[in-house]
Amino acid sequence: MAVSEPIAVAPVGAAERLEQTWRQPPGFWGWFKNTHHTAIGVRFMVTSFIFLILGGILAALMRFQLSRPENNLMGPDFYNQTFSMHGSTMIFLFAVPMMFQGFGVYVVPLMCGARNIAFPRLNAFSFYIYVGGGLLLWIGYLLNTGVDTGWFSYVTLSGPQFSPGKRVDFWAQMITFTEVSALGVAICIATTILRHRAPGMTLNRMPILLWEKLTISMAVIFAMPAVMVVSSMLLMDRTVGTHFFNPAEGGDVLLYQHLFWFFGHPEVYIIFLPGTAIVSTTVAVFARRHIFGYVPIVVSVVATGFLGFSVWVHHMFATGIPQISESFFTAASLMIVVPTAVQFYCWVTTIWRGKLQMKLPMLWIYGFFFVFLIGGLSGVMLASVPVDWQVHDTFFVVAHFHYVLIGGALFPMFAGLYFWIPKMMGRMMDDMLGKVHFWLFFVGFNLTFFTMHFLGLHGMPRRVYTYLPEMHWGTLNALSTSGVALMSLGVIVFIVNFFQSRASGELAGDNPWAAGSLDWATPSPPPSYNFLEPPTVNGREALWEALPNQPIVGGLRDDVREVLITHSLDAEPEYKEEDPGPSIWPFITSIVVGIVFVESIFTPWAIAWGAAPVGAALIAWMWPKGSRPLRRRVEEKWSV
Amino acid sequence: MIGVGPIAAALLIDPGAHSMFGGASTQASHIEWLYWLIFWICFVVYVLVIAAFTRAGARNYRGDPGMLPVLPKDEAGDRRAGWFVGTAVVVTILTLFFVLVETVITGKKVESATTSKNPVTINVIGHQWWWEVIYPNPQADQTVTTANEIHVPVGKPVVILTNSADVIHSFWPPNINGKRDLLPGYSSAFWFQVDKPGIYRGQCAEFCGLQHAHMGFSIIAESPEQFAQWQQNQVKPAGDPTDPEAQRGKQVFLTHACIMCHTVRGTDAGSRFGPDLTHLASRQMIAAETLPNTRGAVAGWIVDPQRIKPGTQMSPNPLAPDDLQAVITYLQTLQ
Amino acid sequence: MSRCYQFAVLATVALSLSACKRETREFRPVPPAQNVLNTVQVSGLNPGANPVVPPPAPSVYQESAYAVSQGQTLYNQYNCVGCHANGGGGIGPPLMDNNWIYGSEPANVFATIMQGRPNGMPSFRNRIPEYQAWEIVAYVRSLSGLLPKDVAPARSDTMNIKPAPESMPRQTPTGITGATEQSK
Amino acid sequence: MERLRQRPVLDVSGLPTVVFGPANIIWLGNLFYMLIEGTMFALLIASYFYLRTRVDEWPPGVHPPYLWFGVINGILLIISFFPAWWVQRQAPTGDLSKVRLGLTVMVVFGVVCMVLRGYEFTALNVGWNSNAYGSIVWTLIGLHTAHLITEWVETVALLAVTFSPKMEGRKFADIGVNSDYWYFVVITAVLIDFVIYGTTRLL
Repeated sequence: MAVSEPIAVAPVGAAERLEQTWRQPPGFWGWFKNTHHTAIGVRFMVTSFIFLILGGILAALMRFQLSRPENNLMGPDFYNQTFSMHGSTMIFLFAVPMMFQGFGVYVVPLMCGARNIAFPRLNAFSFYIYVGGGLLLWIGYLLNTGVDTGWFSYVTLSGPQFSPGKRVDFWAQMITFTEVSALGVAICIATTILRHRAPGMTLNRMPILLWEKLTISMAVIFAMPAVMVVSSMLLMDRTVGTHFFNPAEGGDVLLYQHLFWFFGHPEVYIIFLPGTAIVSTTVAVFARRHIFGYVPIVVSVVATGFLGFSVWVHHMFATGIPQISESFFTAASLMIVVPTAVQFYCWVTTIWRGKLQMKLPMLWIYGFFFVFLIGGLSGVMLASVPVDWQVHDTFFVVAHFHYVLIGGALFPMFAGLYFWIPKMMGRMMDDMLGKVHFWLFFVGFNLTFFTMHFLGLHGMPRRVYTYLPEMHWGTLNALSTSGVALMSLGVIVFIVNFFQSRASGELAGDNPWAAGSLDWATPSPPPSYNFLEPPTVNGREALWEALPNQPIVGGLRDDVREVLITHSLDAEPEYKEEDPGPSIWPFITSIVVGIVFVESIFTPWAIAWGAAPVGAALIAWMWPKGSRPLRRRVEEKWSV
Repeated sequence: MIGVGPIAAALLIDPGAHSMFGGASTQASHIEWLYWLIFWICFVVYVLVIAAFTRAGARNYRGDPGMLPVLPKDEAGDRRAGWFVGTAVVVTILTLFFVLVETVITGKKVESATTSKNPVTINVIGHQWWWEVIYPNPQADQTVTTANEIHVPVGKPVVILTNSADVIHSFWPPNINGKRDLLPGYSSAFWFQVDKPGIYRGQCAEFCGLQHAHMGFSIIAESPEQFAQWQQNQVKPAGDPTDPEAQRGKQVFLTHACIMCHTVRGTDAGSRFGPDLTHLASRQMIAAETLPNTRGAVAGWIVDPQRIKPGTQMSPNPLAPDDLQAVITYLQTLQ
Repeated sequence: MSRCYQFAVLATVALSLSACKRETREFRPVPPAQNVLNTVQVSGLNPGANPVVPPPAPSVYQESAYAVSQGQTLYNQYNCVGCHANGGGGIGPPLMDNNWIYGSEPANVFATIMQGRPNGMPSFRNRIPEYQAWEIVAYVRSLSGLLPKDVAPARSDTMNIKPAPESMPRQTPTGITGATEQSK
Repeated sequence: MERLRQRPVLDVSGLPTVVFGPANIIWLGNLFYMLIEGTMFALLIASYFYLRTRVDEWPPGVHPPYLWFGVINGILLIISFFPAWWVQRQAPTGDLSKVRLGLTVMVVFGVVCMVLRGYEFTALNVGWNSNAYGSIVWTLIGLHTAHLITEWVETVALLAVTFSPKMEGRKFADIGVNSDYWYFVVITAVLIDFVIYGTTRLL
């Protein structure tokens, strides 16, 4: 499109009018009506961080129970509920909501230079339904109805005969809640990335973080249905007497494992890729150099997304599947190392050729390098079938995936928080406390989890609530437990740091890190309309490569919530969409849906009679309300 | 590779008889060798990569408080870096391929036993939370049924036919071989050959409910002669006790809850709910290798098993003291 | 922020009404009264002899899903199936209909198991600990829909030969309570 | 940020506000939604054949479902493809009466298909709780029925909107996209009919 000669921009009062137009509704009910992505993103982060702390408390409980042989701090029933809750909470209520939904919803629209996320109401709905799932699981736990069959809930143990009561049903419905949430956000983020990019941000100028979020969204869209299917099958087996997993009636116990891991392994990359996204972003910023190997990295990311779907059987090597398929899945599991290796090499070259500035986020990124690599390499051991036969389902595996998930998600998460919190709250985090936090956490983490490798090699199985003194596991377990204190202390320091900095940290300004992506081209915290002048883009690092007189987007109305939709490939402006604005209906719908889901645990018929109110709520949601349709009828401009 | 074992062992706490190191069978030794091979590859890789990152960070490190200007693009440097990354990736792929080949070879070695002729066949059935062990035989009266303690002859191939009575368990004797899941509705064959005589502990490795932690078993490898002897003894039904207290104990056994769950061949007790007690006294431990087979432990187990293994299917039996002693005396006679 | 969580807690408080007892799992029941168990009994078949005074039924067994499912396991393992089949009846009377010869109250069923009944129901006193008897009672009553749906067991991992107790319509018990009346 | 600087402007004021088909982000959102649902159907069909490998006889011990309700229903759904397609053609012209007509026809088709579907359930010759085969068959057809009902309700709602004074351009775009989803329901129906009625007889 044509770009005008330089003219005076930002007419007087534009900011005020935009503020008025995009105002986030105030007051108690306003909180539930708000659909702006910055607000929802922060909510996702805060909520999932709370679940991180809850899950951590459960972990501490388990470590204390295991700190010495034949310990009777808790019995098997409570211990089983505790470790199952720990796994389910960390995976379903913390890792994905924080790494994918939280950072994605907050950062992606800003990085695209958009004024809001696509389908903001669906986005808000996804948040409420996620909170609903979390509360369902945790209220159940507090009422002695916590899932006690592990976060994977293999049949037949989780089936109707061996898990009486409603514990597993609560878990299965929590899955549905959280996956609906992840799927909704995936649609929003993918659409935002494809259609809301600033003019000029063609596909090959997209920041790597956007590529990763796009890949993850697609992975979510293809992986999450599997777990919804399998948890629904389990629920039907338990409530209406279907026979999917009943060996005596043609059901099959391996079907469950296949479906579950068809979701379960991509899930690992859904958690890990956001981490690498943060790494690629911050490495470039703190090495003061464009990331080296943009194309290889993007290709690796997409390849990881695909390969993630081809390795699920390596969770089932011990089930006695044919050797030929074992070899195939070993090959696939080893192959998936390559894309990650490519990224590591690109990062190290970027740092090598840059001028590293060891700010707080970079400290955590280095923690990521040291820690995640151990997990990755022990993963190579696990991919080798015979070794897996030995260490599968032992504490070696526990050590492995904590190095992968804490290393690949939690360390980058803290890096990302130290990196973006200045943008979110406008003040810098305290450097000293940040370092204390890092070292406490780093040492504590390795103390806790490195010892577990040895425990596994010496035969300690997972998910045991105690062990016999004769097994010689006591010392290492005591050592492992001692690390928990340091980690917890570190997290407490972080929380203190957060509130202290929020009160009196130094002001951040627009771009404290002199970073290159568009999220730093607006005040911190961003106004409700994100950008006073929607930007255009001239390179991969928009701000570093901006022309001296980089054009801005003009002609979007400031009295209507107009957003610019561009072409998915070349980001040419295509049409002007109108942001639907605040609405209470996502919240009401999520409440209705939640009630129906919960009721269906007790009477399957709830699905039948519950469909009516849900349908009603959805129709009310989409029904044209207020005067805006009438105005639009007059003003709308058709393209045919 | 040889010197490696001791070095690493020094890092570790005494394994006891329950570890994937110090393998007692061909299979375990193959797997251990593969493990150390991959371990040292990974070790080298880790050192190299971490060294590279540390050097890269230290190289141009600047403690400036503010952010420095962005470095300009540099084509020549990009080309050199490209060569570096390319080479590194090729090396990575070759290493992974090597690992893959070694994996497949070792896998074949481990499973090679499956071809051997007339092995010792043992059915192992997982129960919540104990192992039923059957040495099948065409003649029913020659079939041996026991629990939790698996006697095998040294130097002969053994095949375990796994099965499960309730939920998924996993059969894992670390010193002898990897693990194999016991899946309801599936039966799979699990081969190994023990070379060193000894008692090797194993444990359930797939979460199977309340007492998953206390679901152990032992593999007792002995010379073929001892094994044959043991087998002959096991096929015999229980003899009638001679001394009066044992006889009274038998009465108590047959008139109380015991008879509802346990079998003692040669008596009216024939329920298969719990372990077969016909030769209980010949076992070294009870309660799925949780307690030693002593008077005191047995007494505690009979009276209040739910304190020792909460949730176990064994019910508390508040017998009168003399009844209890009589029953134990009787059980001791079941050689 | 915090207000949202308060609100959501209210929205899901309905759950808290429907848990607790259903999930209780009692592993160490109070040991049965010594005197009952220590009278050695020579024959299992002595219907009606030294009748048990049925103690008041501990409600926990009727309300705990775990107890009912344990009862199901024991019902199969103790070979009640032998006579009563899977509730359909055979040598013994069917248990999934609404006809209770000796009464449908937990205490009645408990007495039937513990002291036996004429025409072949043996006495299981001393053979079955009281708490297990109560668990079997709970399961037997669930067969004819006398337990809450969320406690009764759903289908089990066996051949599918009877409707799951969970899906049994509730029967209104008939038949006269008391050991004097005989079955037809 | 210095606000009063002179800067060139990319003026987008002239862009349209109502676009149809792939240009509209609704189309993209709907595409993703269909991908999700499609994955679900694919996984269930995969499970169907996986379970089939676990037994010797299929269907195990029962007759395959009665053929004709399913076939007629499938044919009807295929025919209903055309009104949906016609509506999609008319929507960009903004011809309200034609769109109403088309939607009404779709709604009628929906009603008939749902009634027939009801008969299909009565003729499956197996209960969902009799064995694994019954479970997967009921789940497949039940999930599709859920989609049929959802799509029908959505069509009814859109038809109702066309009569409201607040009918506007973007709703025409929605009506166009709604037809895409109708195609999806038709295609999955044909697939599932083939699995349930076809494979049990043909292979």
